[in-house]
Amino acid sequence: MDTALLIEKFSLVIIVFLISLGIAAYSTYFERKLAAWIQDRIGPDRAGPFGLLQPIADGVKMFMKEDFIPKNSDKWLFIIGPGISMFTALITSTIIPWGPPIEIFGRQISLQIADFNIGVLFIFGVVSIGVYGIMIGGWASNNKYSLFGAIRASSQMISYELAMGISLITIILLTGSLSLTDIVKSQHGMNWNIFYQPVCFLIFFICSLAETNRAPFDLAECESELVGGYHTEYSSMKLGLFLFAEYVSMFISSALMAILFFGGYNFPGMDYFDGNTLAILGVLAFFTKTFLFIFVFMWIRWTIPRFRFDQLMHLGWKTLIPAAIINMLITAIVIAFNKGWF
Amino acid sequence: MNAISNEQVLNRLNEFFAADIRTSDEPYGLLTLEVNPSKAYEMIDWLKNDSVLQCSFLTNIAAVHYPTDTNREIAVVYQLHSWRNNFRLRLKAFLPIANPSISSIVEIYNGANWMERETFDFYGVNFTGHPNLCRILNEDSMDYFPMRKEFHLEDETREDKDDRYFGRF
Amino acid sequence: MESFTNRKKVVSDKPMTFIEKLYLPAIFSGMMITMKHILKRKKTIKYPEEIRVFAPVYRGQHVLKRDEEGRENCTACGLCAVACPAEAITMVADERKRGEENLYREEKYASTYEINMLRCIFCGLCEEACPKEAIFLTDRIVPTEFERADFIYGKDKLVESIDDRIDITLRQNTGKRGAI
Amino acid sequence: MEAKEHYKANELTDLSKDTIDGEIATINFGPTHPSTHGIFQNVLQVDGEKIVSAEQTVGYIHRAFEKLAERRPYNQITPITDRLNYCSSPINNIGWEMTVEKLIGAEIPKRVQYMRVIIMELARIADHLICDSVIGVDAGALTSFFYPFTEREKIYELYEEICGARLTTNIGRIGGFERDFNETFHTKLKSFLKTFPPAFEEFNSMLERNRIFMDRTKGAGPISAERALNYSFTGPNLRAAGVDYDVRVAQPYSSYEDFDFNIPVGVNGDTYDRFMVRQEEIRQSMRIIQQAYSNLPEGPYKADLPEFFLPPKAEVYNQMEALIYHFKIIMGETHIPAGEVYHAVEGGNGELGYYLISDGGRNPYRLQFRRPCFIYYQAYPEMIKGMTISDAVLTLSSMNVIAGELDA
Amino acid sequence: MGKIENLEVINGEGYQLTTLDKAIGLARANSVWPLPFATSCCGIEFMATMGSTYDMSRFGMERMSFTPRQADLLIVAGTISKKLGPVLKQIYEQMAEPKWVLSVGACASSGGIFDTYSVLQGIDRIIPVDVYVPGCPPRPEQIIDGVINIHKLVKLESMRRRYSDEYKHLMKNYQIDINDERNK
Repeated sequence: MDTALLIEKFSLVIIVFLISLGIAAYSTYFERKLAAWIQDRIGPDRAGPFGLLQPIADGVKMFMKEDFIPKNSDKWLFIIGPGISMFTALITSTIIPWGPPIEIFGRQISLQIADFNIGVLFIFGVVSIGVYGIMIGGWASNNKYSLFGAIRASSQMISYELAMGISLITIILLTGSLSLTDIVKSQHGMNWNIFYQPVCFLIFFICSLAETNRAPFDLAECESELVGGYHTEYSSMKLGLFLFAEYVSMFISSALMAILFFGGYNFPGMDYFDGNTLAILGVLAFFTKTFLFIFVFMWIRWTIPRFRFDQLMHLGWKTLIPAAIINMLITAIVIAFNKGWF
Repeated sequence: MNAISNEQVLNRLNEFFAADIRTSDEPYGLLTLEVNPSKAYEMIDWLKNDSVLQCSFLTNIAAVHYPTDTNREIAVVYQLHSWRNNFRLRLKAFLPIANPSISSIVEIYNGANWMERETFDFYGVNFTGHPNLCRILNEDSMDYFPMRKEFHLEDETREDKDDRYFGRF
Repeated sequence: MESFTNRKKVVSDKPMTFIEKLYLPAIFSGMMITMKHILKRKKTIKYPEEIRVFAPVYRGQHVLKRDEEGRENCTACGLCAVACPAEAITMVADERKRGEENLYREEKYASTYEINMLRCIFCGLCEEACPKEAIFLTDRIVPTEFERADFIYGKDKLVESIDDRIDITLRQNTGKRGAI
Repeated sequence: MEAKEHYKANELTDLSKDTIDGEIATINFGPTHPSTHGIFQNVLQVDGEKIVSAEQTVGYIHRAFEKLAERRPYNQITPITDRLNYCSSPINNIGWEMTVEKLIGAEIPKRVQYMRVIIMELARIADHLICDSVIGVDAGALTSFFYPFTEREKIYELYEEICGARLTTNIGRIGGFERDFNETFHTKLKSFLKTFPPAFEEFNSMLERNRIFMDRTKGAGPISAERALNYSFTGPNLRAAGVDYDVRVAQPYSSYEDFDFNIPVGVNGDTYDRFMVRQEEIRQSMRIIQQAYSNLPEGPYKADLPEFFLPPKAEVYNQMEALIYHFKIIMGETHIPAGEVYHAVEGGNGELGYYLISDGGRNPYRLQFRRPCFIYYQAYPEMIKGMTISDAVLTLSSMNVIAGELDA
Repeated sequence: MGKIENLEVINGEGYQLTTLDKAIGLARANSVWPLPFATSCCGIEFMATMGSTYDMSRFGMERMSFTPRQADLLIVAGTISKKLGPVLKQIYEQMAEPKWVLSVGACASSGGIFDTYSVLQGIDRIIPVDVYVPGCPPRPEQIIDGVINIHKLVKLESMRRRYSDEYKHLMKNYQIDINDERNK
């Protein structure tokens, strides 16, 4: 194996890992600030300038807090739960194409840890493991609120994954590939999928909200009903992992939306640039889009009320899945017409 | 919405319950009747369904402790309200403290449930026929009825007050 | 149910229109409202740095006033203690000795005057009860403490110091019981 | 019932099924559950998410108000009433003062009555704002908590100008107010009248016609008018069930007969109706305040009651008679007639009644508060039976159960 | 603030806090997650403190932890009756170390106006209280003052407070077993 490739990939892994964590940490800060602004407040401003050290303070505090395991809980599962959540949230970042290839020391480096040719399937595979973290954690806590949260989370994820998957088939039909790299490449310039598939985007967006357990689908942990939901019994860094995983997966979902529908690192007028300039601008474009989605996620959370559990199921099974299927059929027919199959 | 005068109400009641109304009074314009405790249930039931009076709303149930009135120490006070005729009516039933027992009116008004439990909690009035007559506000382990006049209000365990200053020798 | 009055107004019988059934319009209009608030000026008062103006009649920490010559007004009549619903005021009366005329205005004074600030509910009844203009509530807030014992405010904390008088004229001039 | 059908349409499982096939779990809501907004306990028996039965435990902040009132002179009871329904303390204060005034047969000047109306309606707005914002929070719209609270702060400022406190106001005295409305109050009230309606409508528009919110609240915890009456409901919760009973109209006090306002009523008595009724009541309260304020008569801010209303301080120092009254009032030595009075006001949650028995002594012989919360909260298990846990939470917050009033 | 020095002695580590301790204290002080045990009137003022005008989130405190496991600061706001006392104690025991208690308002601190048979005359009879806030209810300013005082304590609190003898002694006085597994 090529040592240079190993080093390259290893440093990329570290960088992506750190960036994901950093963005997740600062998402918490940004969420608090945004919530405050929406609510006519100013938000955290004591820890460091403008409260910028707030996430670090939170992290340190959680690290130093007493870590205990309830007596009647299943000890190992209790520990594994948050681990799975965090692991699955982070592992998705491996196949995200962060930008166009960059050239360092004469090497062409692709800004993607691994380019699977089944990237989309990989994401679905990993995300569906993610629910186990919540489920195991909630079940192991031996607390009824946790159990309710876990059950809600798992049934919600299963239902919404279906609609999400079906809606994505249209994108795969359009591109003709399961690889994220190909999907991004096919959206060169302003040739973004959103212009062809707005309905599909809407479905995907709603499902992402549900998949990441964000409002208005935050039933698994809704404070007013289930106290803390699946993490009621968790304290210290285990709780931190759960909370972190939520933000990481929000980041990844936003990145996915940028890739699938908004052209990833493509931006209008990209043909005028090449080489490393293009790479840097591409990365910037990608992150701008991602942050925009993170902002929308938060904006929604602080605006609208949440669903009731049965209404959530109702929306998932009776509205989103049929809509996704119809959308898929129409797209398939249109594509077939264009290719002259009929 | 024409109000009935207290006199008319009393006359109407006297037609049916003349023997059970012991005294009647009108403090501050509110007709107050002292009734035979054993007939209280029947009267309230009748008042609710009577087509003329339509006294169909139970405002509250309270009890009062008169330690000096021998054999009628505890008064249970029912306040009824007729929205149709816009008059209020107060029924009092005096009970001996040795056996303060009166029929529960939960069957007539579901809302009486907690009011009766509260009255039991405070005064120990035994509402016979109540589905779940137990303490409601105080701890179950409490062994007295705190609103009776002979019991102290103050918490005996506080340390930051000097009883001498507040007339509690 | 038939109505008892002619003022009835049914408020919740509007059926959902088709547009409302689509979820999105209401969500968007809600999001527009919140967006408007993001851009608005913030209403927060950063407390320890900025201090909100209290009403002059605010019922905060008590003060035992001195008169113009610096003598304590309180004559230990005990009315404030009687008027206190929380029974937070205790006092011991003492007779003014010769040579103390510059300290106490009346022949009787309170040698001990204690308010238990943890019991106090700041209802202002003591201020009303005082016939000697001795006790007033002020618009200062009572500081928080670490120990319970620190909340027994004796004369050292209650009586205003001669050099640092507490101005309560604003409070008296707000029309309280026709003080003007 | 329409509400039930609506509910069924939103439900995947069939609610009419009486037999329970699953296992029944017990969950404890409270005493410190975030949905209780106070301290009381609901033990729910649930089959999945469906509630099979519920039982409440109350009394966690029982403070023995009624016993306390038997040990305090009349003027010291006002601060105690503050703590009944602490979201709208001025209504409790003024209701109590009016009870005593009724007992002693005092004649209250028109200006005082109008001032009281203004203060009480402000308090009603403050009370309903809390309840409605909390419904929003429990439905998940966290921001809807903050906008009304900013408006509440303005009401607090208004209280503060008159009485010097924000929440537990101890406002007013037997016979009137402790001071007249001052200049700052007038300015602030005028600006409040101008700025509040748009801010309120903005808050309203975030929830009122939002389908998510409507779906959540419609059909949640309904109660029919007959059942509500049987449970002695009063106030917004009863009006939501469609009964237009309001103490302010049925038995007007403090000149409420002078004002033109509507009684908002709902249809199904569910959470949405309760929310809507409260929202409309806020608008009606604004109307009343506007009418009362623009017609505020001239005159004294207190009744001529030398035996009960403390004389001006200046007179206390100079006039023997005033000094004697001052001491008599504070020591509670004034003549109080023996008798029994029931007086009811329309509190934030319904008919707030004071049943006062006086034996002529310094303290009331017996004072019973008719606390609307305590009475209607007992219907809660019936209302949430067959609903989901989420509905139970919303029903609870829309019933506006205030722990202070519940447990007294 | 003469009391802080004394409290530092109670913490057992002496006057010399290490740099690490200081950093941790600083971090903790900026991230105190409150558990609002709001029972009555003070709860409404506490809500006002959370509201836009006062905004407790400036201190990094907007995340309410209604589950005791995750909370650092128990804010007891409102009357605690004798019936509720055991519940409060249980909540306190369930909280993870390090934990602090802020007693807001007259009722929680001393019983206040309610010197009655059913009200606990001060929560310091069942759990240790770090800071008392007077007032009935306190203004939001006072609650924030209390929180700032809590912060002062938190900054001085050493990492190992749980194992110090003084702390064990204090807990023993309150009959709280710190080695208990604390199951619900």
